[in-house]
Amino acid sequence: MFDPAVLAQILWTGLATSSYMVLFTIAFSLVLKVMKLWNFAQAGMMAIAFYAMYAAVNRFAWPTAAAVVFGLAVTLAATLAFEIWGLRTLRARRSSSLLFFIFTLVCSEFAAYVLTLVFGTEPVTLFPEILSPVRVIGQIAVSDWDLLGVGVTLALGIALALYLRFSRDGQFVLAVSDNAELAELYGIDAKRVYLVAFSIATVFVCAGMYLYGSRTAVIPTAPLQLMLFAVIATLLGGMGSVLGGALAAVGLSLLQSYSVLFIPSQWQGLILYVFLFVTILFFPGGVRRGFKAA
Amino acid sequence: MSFKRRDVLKAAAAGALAAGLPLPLRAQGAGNLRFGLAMPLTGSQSAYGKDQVTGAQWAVEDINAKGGVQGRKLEMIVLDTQADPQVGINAVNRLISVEKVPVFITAWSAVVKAVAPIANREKVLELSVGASSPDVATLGDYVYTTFPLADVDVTAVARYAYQKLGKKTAAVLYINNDTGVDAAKVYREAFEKAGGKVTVYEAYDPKATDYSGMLLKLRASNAEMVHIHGLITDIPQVIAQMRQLGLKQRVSTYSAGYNPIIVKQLGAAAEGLIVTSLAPGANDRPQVKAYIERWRSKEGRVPNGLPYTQYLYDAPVMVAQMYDWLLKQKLAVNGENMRKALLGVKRFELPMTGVTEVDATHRVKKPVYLLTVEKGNFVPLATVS
Amino acid sequence: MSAVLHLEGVFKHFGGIVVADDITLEIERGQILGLIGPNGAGKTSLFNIVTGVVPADAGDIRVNGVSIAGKGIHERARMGIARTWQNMRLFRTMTVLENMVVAPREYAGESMVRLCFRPGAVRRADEQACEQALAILERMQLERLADNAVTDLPYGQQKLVGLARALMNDGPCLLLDEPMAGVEGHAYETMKAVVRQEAQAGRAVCVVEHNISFIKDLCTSAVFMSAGRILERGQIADLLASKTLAELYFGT
Amino acid sequence: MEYVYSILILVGIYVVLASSFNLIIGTAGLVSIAHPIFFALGAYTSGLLAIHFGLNPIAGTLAGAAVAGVFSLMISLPSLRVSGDYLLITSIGFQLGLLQVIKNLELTGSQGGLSNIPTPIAGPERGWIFSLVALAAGAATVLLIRWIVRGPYGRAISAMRDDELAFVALGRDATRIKIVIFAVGSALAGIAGGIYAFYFQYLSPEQFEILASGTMLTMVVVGGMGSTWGPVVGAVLLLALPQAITFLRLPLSYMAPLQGMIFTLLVILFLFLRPQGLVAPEAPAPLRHKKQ
Repeated sequence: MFDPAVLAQILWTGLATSSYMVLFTIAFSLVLKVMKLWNFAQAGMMAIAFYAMYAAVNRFAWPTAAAVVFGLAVTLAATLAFEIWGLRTLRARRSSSLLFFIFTLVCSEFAAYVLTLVFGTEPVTLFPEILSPVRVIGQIAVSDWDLLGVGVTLALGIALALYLRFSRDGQFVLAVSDNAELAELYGIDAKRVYLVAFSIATVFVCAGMYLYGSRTAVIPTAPLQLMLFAVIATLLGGMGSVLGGALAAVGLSLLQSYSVLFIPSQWQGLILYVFLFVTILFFPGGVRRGFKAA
Repeated sequence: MSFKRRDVLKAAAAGALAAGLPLPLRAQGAGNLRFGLAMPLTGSQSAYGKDQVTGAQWAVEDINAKGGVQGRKLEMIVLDTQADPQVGINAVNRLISVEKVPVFITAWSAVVKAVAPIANREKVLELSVGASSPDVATLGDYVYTTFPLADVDVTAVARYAYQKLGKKTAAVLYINNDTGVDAAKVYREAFEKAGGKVTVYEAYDPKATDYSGMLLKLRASNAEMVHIHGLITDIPQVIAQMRQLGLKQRVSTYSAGYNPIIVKQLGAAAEGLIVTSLAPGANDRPQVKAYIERWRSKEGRVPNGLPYTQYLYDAPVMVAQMYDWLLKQKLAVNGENMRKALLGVKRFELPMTGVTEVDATHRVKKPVYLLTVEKGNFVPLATVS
Repeated sequence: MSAVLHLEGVFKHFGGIVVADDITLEIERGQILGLIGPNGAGKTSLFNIVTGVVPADAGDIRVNGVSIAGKGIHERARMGIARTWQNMRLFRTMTVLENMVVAPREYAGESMVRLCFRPGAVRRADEQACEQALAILERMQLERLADNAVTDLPYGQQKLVGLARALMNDGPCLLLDEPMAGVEGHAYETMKAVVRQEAQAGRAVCVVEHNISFIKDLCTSAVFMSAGRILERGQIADLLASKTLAELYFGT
Repeated sequence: MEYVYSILILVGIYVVLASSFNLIIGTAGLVSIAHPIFFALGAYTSGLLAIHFGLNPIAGTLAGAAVAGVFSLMISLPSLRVSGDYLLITSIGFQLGLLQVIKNLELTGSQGGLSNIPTPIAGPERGWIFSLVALAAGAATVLLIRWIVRGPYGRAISAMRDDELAFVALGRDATRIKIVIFAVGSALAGIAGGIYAFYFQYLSPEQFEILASGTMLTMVVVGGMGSTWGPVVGAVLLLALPQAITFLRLPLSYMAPLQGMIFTLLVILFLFLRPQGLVAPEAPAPLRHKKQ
């Protein structure tokens, strides 16, 4: 069981499977870092992204590329509306974190209900077939989906890093996430930066849902569960550290993949929460590092 | 039957509630023989629930078209459960206290279990049609199933794998929920009792999407047969990842796998998959053939979960036979007597699923039909009785 | 006579900044010690260390000979260290009297057990606290404002309420953080009189204050702090006469 | 009638839940959303004790309350040192983690839920007796919380909420107050759980998920956070609303999602148009003294 080929196979498949989790976590922790917002509406964004692409592929019979663009456009529109007509008002009122929590969660629920009304509740995959071609490299089976997942995640991750590091807007994003008030004093428009951050998050959400939905069946309420993983990864990765969150997502995924070798499989789902508990109980300071209390 | 009646009712009830008034007495359909049906009409299971309700509605129409029961019409009251225990409890409360039905039909284990206390308490007969969890048999005096419990078909698949396919070792992969956990135990026991050995016994989380760890354990074990007991959302994924890892063992599953979606999602990878059906197919019974034709002509498709809809078609027929017994014995229409009627008739001759015998253990015995995927179609493999 | 409040070798730093460097000092019964020095000298930090808001890195603090090291903020308060705050920190949504009633060393109403099983005792304690509070307010000529919301009061009177609330704690130590900042006229005189009375009643008082005339009027002795260190201690007049200190304090 | 009774019982249970939740988040200002898990602990404890030891419902419900109260320490002790957003996320983790354990234990019926909980009362009186018990529990909770909030303890709580540091520096033990409030609020949720278990006789882990947090939170916020009667109004309104929506005569497949949409939209509207909720917070009882 512990021969290198097996371990390597688990490593590869685990990495590939973690790809969409990483994308969701990056989206979640970026929003947290920049806006100090636990954006539970991300589940709604995820659901909208998936069903927009699903409609384009299966109802309008559009080519894949067009479907992805359509998904991006619809999700972006919904997200920006959410920011402009929703969050801005709450922010202006200095609402409590509970109100933000309710608002974001209820937005997700609302999206799920609307989508249920339109698409029903049957589980559907993005494309009719979920099997993707496989090649064996070394002794390891590598599917096209694996390659796409890892490739897209790496490409988007690197693009985000470069964007934040080198572009002017990226610098603004960093400045605002560091200290929004100070940044405004220096003439940076925080509102605009928030829109930029949400746009970036939209791209990651759409990419993640494309990967997830082309392999697994989705129902309108499924993204809520998916998002909770991102929340936990964000928490463990040091709140507000995007890279930390992404690494935590990879680590947690791999841990779940490997754990089958060590502990009874029915307890696997619990590993995530055990980690969360240990962190909360023993390193309350540790996870708060890098998190600026609002 | 349309749903409109129910909506009026619901509105009336809500109106009464809002006004703080007791519910008004409604005019009863003159002498109709009433029973309830609580199924998921919305929610994640509605695709199955709606088709099953359709089956039951056709049965009621057919019975009434032939003159009903001793000249009286059968009347079915349909309520939504969303396959959710909470909603189910509300629905059944309504069926019993507002609609005053002596018997109701329901499905989905969570709902069947949740409403069982109400049936026992109010002495109203609950017929479970479709919940397969073995503990359905132990839910109380007023809860009976007309559907064989999981042990029946899973045992049949396990025995078949050892005895007919000659597989000496098997792997059991199951979803970690009540469906999977119970069935996996049954498979292991049956396979080992037949003489085989279960070398891999692994559960996976309902939320999991990566099964490679579990599948590599399977690869290391070299089990000759694989039984997957999950849901229609994850069975195709497990098989897909299995094939992608180069695992070529023959796979069996249970009735959830008897679904064209699996073939669509897996393509060639579905070949050889063994599934079960607890209801006879078109070739086994002419009535079933006609029934499928009826679906094709009326709805333009085959129903989701065909075998389940067959059982649902048969359920009102059972109710009609029970009413018939009750009227002949000149007993009052209530839940207690309905239970007597069920045990009194005991042996039901049913159009879609054949003979059903209800026994004191709250179980039913039925033959199991095994099917396999060949060139993208489900074809009969064997019948195990 | 042993000191009421005794600090020995207290040390505290935040990163590279040392806010208390080997501070040793004593305050006796009836003494009013002035704590002076430029902004950022570590005067308020010293109060925070003594009250436990900020834990010291090293050194020992004793109240009437008992070490309070390792004790929490509320425990120190109950051992008799009362303090006021530079910006008062009154309870905004409450009246003057309510602000004071929650402030005695022992507040019976904070124990759910006592509330449930000895409601009479709690009520009596509450009444007693009310009487005590009204007596203090009377001394400050504020008793008619007892039922006013604190936020309705002018600034000077709010400062007085801050002191009044601290006085509900009848412990041996009283730490006053800039009691005079922004206070003028009648309130100023009241403040001075009350502080003096408290010292005469036997409390050890320590005042951080920039208002030199207030210090001169009240304090018998003073300590001059700069950059976390005690540079000089002694009679107030001597300290004020020192040229180096004046330079440090007022700048050049 | 059973239908009306079951709604009255839900009203009673949710009044307990919303009021006790409000005590934690509104009155004491502790940002936790894990309330459903204490509801679950009470329900599972009393259900299991009744199944395995035949414990009578009153003792069982009290045991459930005790277990919920004790478990609340697991979240309050480590996380009260920190507050705000961090506590919020901690509480989510606590809730989902514990729920995962419940879903995995055979003792608690795993994912399939806990069935066969015996009922203490059978027969036609059951409905109204349970309604009475549930409504009485709701009323008792409201009165208890009103007594806490308007008395000396409430004075301490509002001082703590105004300025915690100043409060502590007066010698008050804020941590103990928070722990006690958390435990009292959670124990009340446990009582609601006991009533729920004995009436419905079936528990499913699904009903204590994060969406349940959302529902309870909505009741508190719509009703008016920090006010004594707000959560009562919120609970009644949010339970009655879905029933009222059934007035619209719509095809069934549209009914459920539409009901959800209207429901969530109303919450959103409330958040924007009346963020303080329907009922304003009640002032504590004025201090009486001789000079008045």
